Amino acid sequence: MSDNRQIFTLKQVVSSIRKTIEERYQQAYWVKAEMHKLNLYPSGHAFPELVQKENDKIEAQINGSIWNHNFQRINKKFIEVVKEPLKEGTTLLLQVKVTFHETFGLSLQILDIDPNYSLGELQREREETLKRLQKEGIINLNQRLDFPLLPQRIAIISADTSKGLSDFMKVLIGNGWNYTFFTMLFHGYLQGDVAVPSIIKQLSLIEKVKDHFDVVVIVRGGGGEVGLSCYNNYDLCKAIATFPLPVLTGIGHSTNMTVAELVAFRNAITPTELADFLLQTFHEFSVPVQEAKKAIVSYSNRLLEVNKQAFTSETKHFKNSAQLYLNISKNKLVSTSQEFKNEAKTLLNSRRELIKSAQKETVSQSKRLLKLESEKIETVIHDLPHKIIHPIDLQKRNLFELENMVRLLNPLSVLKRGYSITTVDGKTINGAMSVKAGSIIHTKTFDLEIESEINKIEEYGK
Amino acid sequence: MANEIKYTEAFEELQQIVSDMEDGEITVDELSIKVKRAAELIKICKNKLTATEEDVNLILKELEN
Amino acid sequence: MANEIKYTEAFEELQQIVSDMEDGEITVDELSIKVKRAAELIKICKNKLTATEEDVNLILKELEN
Amino acid sequence: MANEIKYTEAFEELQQIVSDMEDGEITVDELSIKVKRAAELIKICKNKLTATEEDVNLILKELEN
Amino acid sequence: MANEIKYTEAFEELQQIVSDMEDGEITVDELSIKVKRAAELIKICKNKLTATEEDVNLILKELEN
Amino acid sequence: MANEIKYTEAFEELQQIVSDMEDGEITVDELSIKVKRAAELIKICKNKLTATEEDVNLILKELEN
Amino acid sequence: MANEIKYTEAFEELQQIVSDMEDGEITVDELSIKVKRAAELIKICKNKLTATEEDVNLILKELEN
Repeated sequence: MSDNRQIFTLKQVVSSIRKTIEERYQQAYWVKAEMHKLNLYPSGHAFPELVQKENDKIEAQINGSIWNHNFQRINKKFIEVVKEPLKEGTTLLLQVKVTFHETFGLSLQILDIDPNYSLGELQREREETLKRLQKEGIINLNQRLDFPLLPQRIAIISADTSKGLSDFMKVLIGNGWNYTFFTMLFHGYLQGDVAVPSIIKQLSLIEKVKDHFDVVVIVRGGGGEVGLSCYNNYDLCKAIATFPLPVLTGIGHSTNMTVAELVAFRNAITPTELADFLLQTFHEFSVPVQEAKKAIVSYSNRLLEVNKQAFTSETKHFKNSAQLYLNISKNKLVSTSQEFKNEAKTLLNSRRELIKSAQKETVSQSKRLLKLESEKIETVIHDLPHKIIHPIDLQKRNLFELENMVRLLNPLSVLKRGYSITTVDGKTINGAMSVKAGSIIHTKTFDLEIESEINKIEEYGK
Repeated sequence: MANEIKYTEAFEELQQIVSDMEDGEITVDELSIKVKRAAELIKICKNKLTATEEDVNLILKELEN
Repeated sequence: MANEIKYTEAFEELQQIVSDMEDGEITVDELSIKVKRAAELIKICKNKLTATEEDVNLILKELEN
Repeated sequence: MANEIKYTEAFEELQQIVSDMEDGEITVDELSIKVKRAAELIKICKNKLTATEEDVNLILKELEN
Repeated sequence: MANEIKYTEAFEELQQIVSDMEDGEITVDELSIKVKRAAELIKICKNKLTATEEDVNLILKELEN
Repeated sequence: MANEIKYTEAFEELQQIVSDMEDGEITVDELSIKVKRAAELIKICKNKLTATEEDVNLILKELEN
Repeated sequence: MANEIKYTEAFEELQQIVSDMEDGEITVDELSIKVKRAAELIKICKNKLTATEEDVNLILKELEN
């Protein structure tokens, strides 16, 4: 060991380190790190453990420090924006300055935390939960349950001191219609990280006795709007979505709806509103029942009235029809009788007419016949003289003709005109042979007979 | 006796005589005789006709009434 | 005896006579007789007609009543 | 006996007579007899008609009451 | 016995008689009988109608009460 | 037994009878029987209507309380 | 438990009855029975609104197990 060794005091070394680091890291940096532990001290200072994990293995670790005045400021701003307190185990975006303290050693002094980064992280968790529930196909399961006609038996998950519970109960019990509910409180924490296991546990209890209940309500109120990010937790949301009874939520906030509220059968903004909804379902049952009574009264009366009227008019109709039928039958009989009488008379009259005309015809035909014959006779009488005169005249004419002929042929009348007849031996001369000269001839005239002798005979044309 | 002969026979005989005379086959002597007979027959016929006509007229006149 | 002949026969005989006369089938000798017969037949027919008419009229008059 | 004949037969016979007369199928000789028969038939028919009419009227009068 | 016949049958028979009369299918000889039958049928129908009317009126009067 | 028939059936049968009467599908012979039956049906319907009305009113009155 | 089904069914049955009546699908014959049944159903529903039978102790005991 030589004495020329330079011996530094610890303080000198540490101071030197501090000086070096201070020189080297003068600026502040934005660092993304998981706040493993917050380690808030009563003094108001906090010394969070910051880590970086890779597959659950710590790859880097360093302590942080937030001084009292910084912490107050940072925390207030964070809650304002994120609506959640700073939470261990979450990754934060930190503005840090590397500091080295002689006694406390190396640490990152946290000057600020970006709340918007955390808000984004929360949003991411919400999206993831939604996406997962959707992917698993359970996101609508609770909403697809049949809602009971009357949600009368209610399992309530709430904190027994909560104002939300009392608001809820006040509305239910104080209803003015005597609607009766059966409620049973299943005590649980309803905000912050503890809420997730607490609510899941109560749900599992209720499931054991689910036959005694119609619905589950989760009510919360009066606790402000901070610490509701637990309602985006996948496990809790899954428990609600897959619960066998309809789950109704009334956790009282006005900002972005949580996944739990989205998957619940129904969400009301406040417990009072939820209670009103339940009363409304009772109304929806009660009113139709009331109206059914009225309807039945009026329809019964109407049915009876309609049937009475139909019956009365049918009865009247029947009476009229019977009378009408009888009248028609009577009229038909009367008219047929009348027709019969007329026909009988017509028949007799027509026969009488036939006889009359036959009689007339007999008379006229007889007369015609007689007249005809008589005319024939008259014709004969008229014609007879002419017919008779005819042969007589004919004979007269014939006779006259013959008489004329006789007159013409009488030879005496020829001789009277100077002619004579010469004969020889008592015969008329006929040719040269019958006479010769010397013969004696006799000549007859009208009044003389002369005897002479022939001297000469000469023939004509020789 | 002359009345015994019928009109028809008398008329036929008359016709015969006329026809004979027309044929010229009768001698003058016969002729005279024939002419005499014809005149006789003509008278007979005429008488018969007149009688018949009177008869008929009588009957017809009766018919008129 | 004349009444024994029927109207129809009488009328037919009458018509025959008329028709014979028209045809010149009656000689002058028969003429008188035929005309006499015709007159007779006409009388018969007329009488028959008159009698029948009276008969018929009587019957018809009875019918009227 | 006349009553034995039916109206229809009587009427048909009557019509036959009338029709025969119209067709000139009845001679003067038959006329009297035919007309007499027709009159008889007319009487029969008329009587039948009258009797029937009385019958009918009686029945109809009874019906009125 | 007459009551054994139904109204409908009686009325139809009556109508048949009337229609036969109209068509001239009834002779004078049958007329009396047919008229007598028709009168009988009319009486039957009238009686039936009257009886039915009394029946019906009785029932209807009872209904009023 | 009459009570065994339902109102609806009784009413329909009544309507059928009335309609048959109107259409002339009922003979005079059947009329009495049909009218009697109709009267019976009318009585049945009346009784049924009255009984139902009383029943219904009673039940509804009870419901009010 | 039996009541749970009953009131739901009662409510539906009641509405069915009302709807049937509205549609005029109920006859006079059914009316009494239907109204009686409706009254019964109304009672069941009304009771359900104002009464519940659950017992906290019973549930607590079940939770123990």
